Amino acid sequence: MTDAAHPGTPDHGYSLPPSYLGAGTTLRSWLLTTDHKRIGLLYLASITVFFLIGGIAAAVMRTELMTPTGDLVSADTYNRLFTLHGVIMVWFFLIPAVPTTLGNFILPMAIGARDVAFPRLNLLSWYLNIAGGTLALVALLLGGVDTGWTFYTPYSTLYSNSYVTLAAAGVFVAGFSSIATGLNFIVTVHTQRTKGMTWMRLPLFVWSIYATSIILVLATPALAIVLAMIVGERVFDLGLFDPTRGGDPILFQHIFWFYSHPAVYIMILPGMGVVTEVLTCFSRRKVFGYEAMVFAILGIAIFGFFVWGHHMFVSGQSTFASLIFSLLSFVIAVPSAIKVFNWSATLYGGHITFEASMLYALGFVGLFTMGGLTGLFLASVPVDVHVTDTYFIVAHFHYIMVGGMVSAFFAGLHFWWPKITGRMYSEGFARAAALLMFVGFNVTFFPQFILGFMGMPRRYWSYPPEFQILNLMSSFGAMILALAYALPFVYFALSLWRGRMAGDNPWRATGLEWATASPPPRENFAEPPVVDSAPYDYHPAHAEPTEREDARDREDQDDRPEDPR
Amino acid sequence: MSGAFWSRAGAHAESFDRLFAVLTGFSVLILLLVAGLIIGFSIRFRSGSKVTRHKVSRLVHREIEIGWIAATAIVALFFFWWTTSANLQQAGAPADAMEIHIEAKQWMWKASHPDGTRELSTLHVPAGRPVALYLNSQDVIHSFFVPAFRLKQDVVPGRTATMWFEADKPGTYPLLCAEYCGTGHSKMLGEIVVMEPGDFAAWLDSRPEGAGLIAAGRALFTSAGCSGCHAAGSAVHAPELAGLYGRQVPLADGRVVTADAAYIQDSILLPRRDIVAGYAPIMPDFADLLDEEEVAALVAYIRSLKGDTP
Amino acid sequence: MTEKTHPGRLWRKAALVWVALSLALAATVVGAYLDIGAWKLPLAMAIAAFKAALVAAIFMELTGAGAGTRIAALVGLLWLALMLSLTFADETTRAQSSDGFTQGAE
Amino acid sequence: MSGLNEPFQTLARQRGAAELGIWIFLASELVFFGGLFTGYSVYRFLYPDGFLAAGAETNLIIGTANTAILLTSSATMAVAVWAGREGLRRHVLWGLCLTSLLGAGFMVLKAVEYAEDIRKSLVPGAGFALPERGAEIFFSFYWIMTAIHAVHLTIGVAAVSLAAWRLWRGRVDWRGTAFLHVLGLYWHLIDLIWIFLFPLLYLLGRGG
Repeated sequence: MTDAAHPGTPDHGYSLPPSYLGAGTTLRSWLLTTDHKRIGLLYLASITVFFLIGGIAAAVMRTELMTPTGDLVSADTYNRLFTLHGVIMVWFFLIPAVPTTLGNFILPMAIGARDVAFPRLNLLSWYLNIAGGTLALVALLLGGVDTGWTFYTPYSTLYSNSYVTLAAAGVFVAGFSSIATGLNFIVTVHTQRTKGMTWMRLPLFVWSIYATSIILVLATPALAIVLAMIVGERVFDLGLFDPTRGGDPILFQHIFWFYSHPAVYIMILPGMGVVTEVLTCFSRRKVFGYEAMVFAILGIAIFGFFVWGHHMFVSGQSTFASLIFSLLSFVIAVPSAIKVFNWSATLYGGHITFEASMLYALGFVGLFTMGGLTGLFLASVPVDVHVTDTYFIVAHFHYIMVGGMVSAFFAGLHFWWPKITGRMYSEGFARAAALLMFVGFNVTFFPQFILGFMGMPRRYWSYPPEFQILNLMSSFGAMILALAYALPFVYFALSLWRGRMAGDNPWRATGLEWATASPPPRENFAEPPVVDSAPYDYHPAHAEPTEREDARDREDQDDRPEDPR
Repeated sequence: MSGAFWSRAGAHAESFDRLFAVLTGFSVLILLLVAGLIIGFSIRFRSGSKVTRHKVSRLVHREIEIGWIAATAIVALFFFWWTTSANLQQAGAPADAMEIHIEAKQWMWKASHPDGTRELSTLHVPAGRPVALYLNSQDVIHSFFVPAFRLKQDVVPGRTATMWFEADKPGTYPLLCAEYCGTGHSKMLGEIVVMEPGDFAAWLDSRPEGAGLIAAGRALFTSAGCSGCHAAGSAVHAPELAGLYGRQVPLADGRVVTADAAYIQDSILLPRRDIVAGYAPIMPDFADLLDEEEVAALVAYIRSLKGDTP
Repeated sequence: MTEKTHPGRLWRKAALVWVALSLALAATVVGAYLDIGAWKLPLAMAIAAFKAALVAAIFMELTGAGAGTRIAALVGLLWLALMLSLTFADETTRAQSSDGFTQGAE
Repeated sequence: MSGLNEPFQTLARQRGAAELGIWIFLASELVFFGGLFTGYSVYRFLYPDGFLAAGAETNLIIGTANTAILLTSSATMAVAVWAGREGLRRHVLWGLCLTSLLGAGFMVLKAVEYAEDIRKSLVPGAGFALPERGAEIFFSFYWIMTAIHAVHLTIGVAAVSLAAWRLWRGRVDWRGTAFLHVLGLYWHLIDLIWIFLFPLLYLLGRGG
């Protein structure tokens, strides 16, 4: 991040204090900062590095899977690759991504605060994440882990001789980073809201980060304890899950999934918040059913803790428990469905423009719908019995994680990039990347639904020849996706040097973060803003945007690229 | 492998495919609805389009909202009811099911038929007859997955997993391991060979006269020294085993237990735990003398001892 | 600041609660030796809950705490109960197919 | 008014935020120990006899003494917090020192108990003493639960002693802040966890 000081943008009557980027340019001022905006950028840098590492592992796996026989890497290397892909992507990219980068940067500003409640804890959270990441990378470099990111016993405790203990320690430390961030955000939303920002006036992005923080705080400890138990069994030979001494490996799965299912909601909820902000801004409409959206977010967060058993329908779980979890899993599909319908309804009667972040958001709604609908398949016991542990599951969670969450992350990154850097990126380039990512994604992961139905199991180094065509398609799609992920690096970097000055509010959005300079000063606001209306107030409730107002919108956008009529 | 992965073999597979088709249809419908709404609204209400934007009253908002919340909830519960009832109908294996034992070991499947015939990585079953599988793992969690039957069952070490199927169409169907179990996970393949009942019987007879499980148990009963005390004419005062299976056994500490398979197995492995009333605890501990299969054979033999024969 | 209360009052208040806790401790140890069979665990848990409530209410000043704080404490307990109950829903209702083999699935 | 840090305008709001923050952390600790309590309860259900046999082997005297110590330390910690609110510096110091001493005493007794357990080879693994099925699982949980609790207690003793030292040297402006309250809440949580650990690990398998 270059630190060219940005003078206050020309159209400000008074000169603002220098932006947060200008406040201190030494390495020390970055590494010891307690400014939530800088910590957000530190996280942006670290998750980008982890995203690359996880992506490389995925690329090698997809290349290996082009041929039925394992001829690129050995079976052990392949097992270490998919474990690395899982561990790095889940704990060091998907979970931290939106909350710690966009959340850290935007949440305090969106509620009109000067900073998060515990700034020093916020910095500690980043260092814990880096410490955990380093431990995990050291485990990788020394020889990697071959248990899968789920660490199922007794393989992870008794039969794997890879660096399970080191990797578990890394994730354990990173877990406390999640708890620290979650705790920080909850207290921030409770105590740092500006005057007039009541609970029901909070932007839905803030609601989604708040709900995610609740899950972060209540779920992550279960992961911490189950990893501690694995280390306890490996290092001290405790008989916690050891079947030869009467232990029950399924108990491990219970405590693990008690964390890991809410964890998938940690990954998707922030994405939902970002999409709501983007859809409302670029369709110039209030969100459809604000209260329903809030209760849907809270419903997903709380109900997410009741459904973990659907991961264990075939593991030997009792029929009684499986049916309870099946019912609860069907019920939790309802809030997700509400959100999808409300997003679609938000577009009704709008003035929709198709900036890059809008394309990502629309892509999110489509792909998340497919991911969610396949979730219905997995909630029903007999269907799950056939498709679980196959590529149907791989496709399902990639539709939600990559199709949903990564699209939303890119939507948010594009939406707030002008606010973070004060510069505009090249719109055309970004739209091309968005479309390419949408195409590449579907070509990569849709064939995997069919592979799963045909019965190709997960984590297979070599597979029967019948599956080769679909795997080839998937690998070809992965190349497009890799290219699509590379493009943003290019035009975002270019925007830092040659990007147009963004001005305070390039998208004319209504969030509080847009009411201050871009990039914002260290204290976010010259004086604390006062809120007097509901969020997304794009058109005063009664007035319809007249033709003239529409035309005026057109002019003051000066050289905004003309819209495709 | 003649039976392609797509193929179906058995009533369960048919009912599964109906379920899967309906769910797919419903999902495509919802996807088209959502995509249609998004694309439709995006085109109709794009910025600068001349169409008039009607103001939707708050009441209509609320009605639409409640409308699709209720619709989603009803559809969700309907699917739950339908899939659960389908699941419960086939939960338990029919009584006359043929009992086969599967041993999962790191990276191979071993099957043993009731009459003792053993197979490695393949399983021959008669068509049109329910087959109940009892699965044990000797190391990590594996998963017995036959895509053509649309069935899989994790095999957790330390517990016996059960599943059952009834294949109607003869053919060879691939068997795969679906739960990650280490280096050879993707090599742990096998075949289920479904044969006409007649061919199956012929195949069974043609198998080399391997010691049946019960026959192996009878041989072990003497070779391991059990007959020394437990045979009818032995001088040692030891509990009578004939007709033991299923009987109520009074124990020295006053408890009364039913002699099921677990009791017999534990009495062999941990003799001092449940001492039969009126007998001295003199039985040696066999835990490290016999391996799991030999104990299973002894238990099968003791279970087969009817009241009359010694 | 309120006028300085006499320090002794604080020690006496704490000592009072301490006595109650110690009595409960004695009771639970004695309870362990009673021949009440299956009631031992519920009794021990009840006494432990009483001690915990005492510590939480008075020492941790949960009674006087703000709404958010009390909700956080309650949610912690609820999630603990949730993990226990749904895990037990599975562990206690598994078909008892023993380590050996059974005739026909129960 | 020192002791006020960064984003807060008034001490009252800062206290409220700190209290809410620590209680959220305590809720996460409940779920953390909850994983262990879940494991313990499931296995106690699966192997009642093994657990009873193993429970009789734990040292009740040290267990009871340790419980008494922790209950007392909670009382002294509470006094420190209340005295802090009243600004009675000397009593705060007395409370903190007594608390950390009692905590250290707990650790000493714990070490003695662990040594005895190791001598009686109650350590899960190859040479485990008890034959009953499930007894080894009981002791696996005994070791992991008491060890993790001891780690929390060590952090507690260190924090309280550090607080007492900095207070004594006048290096922390605690008046009006939630510093002591937060420290006290963490300490009381350690006591709460032990209140439940004690009956589960020490009281079963006793008497008739």
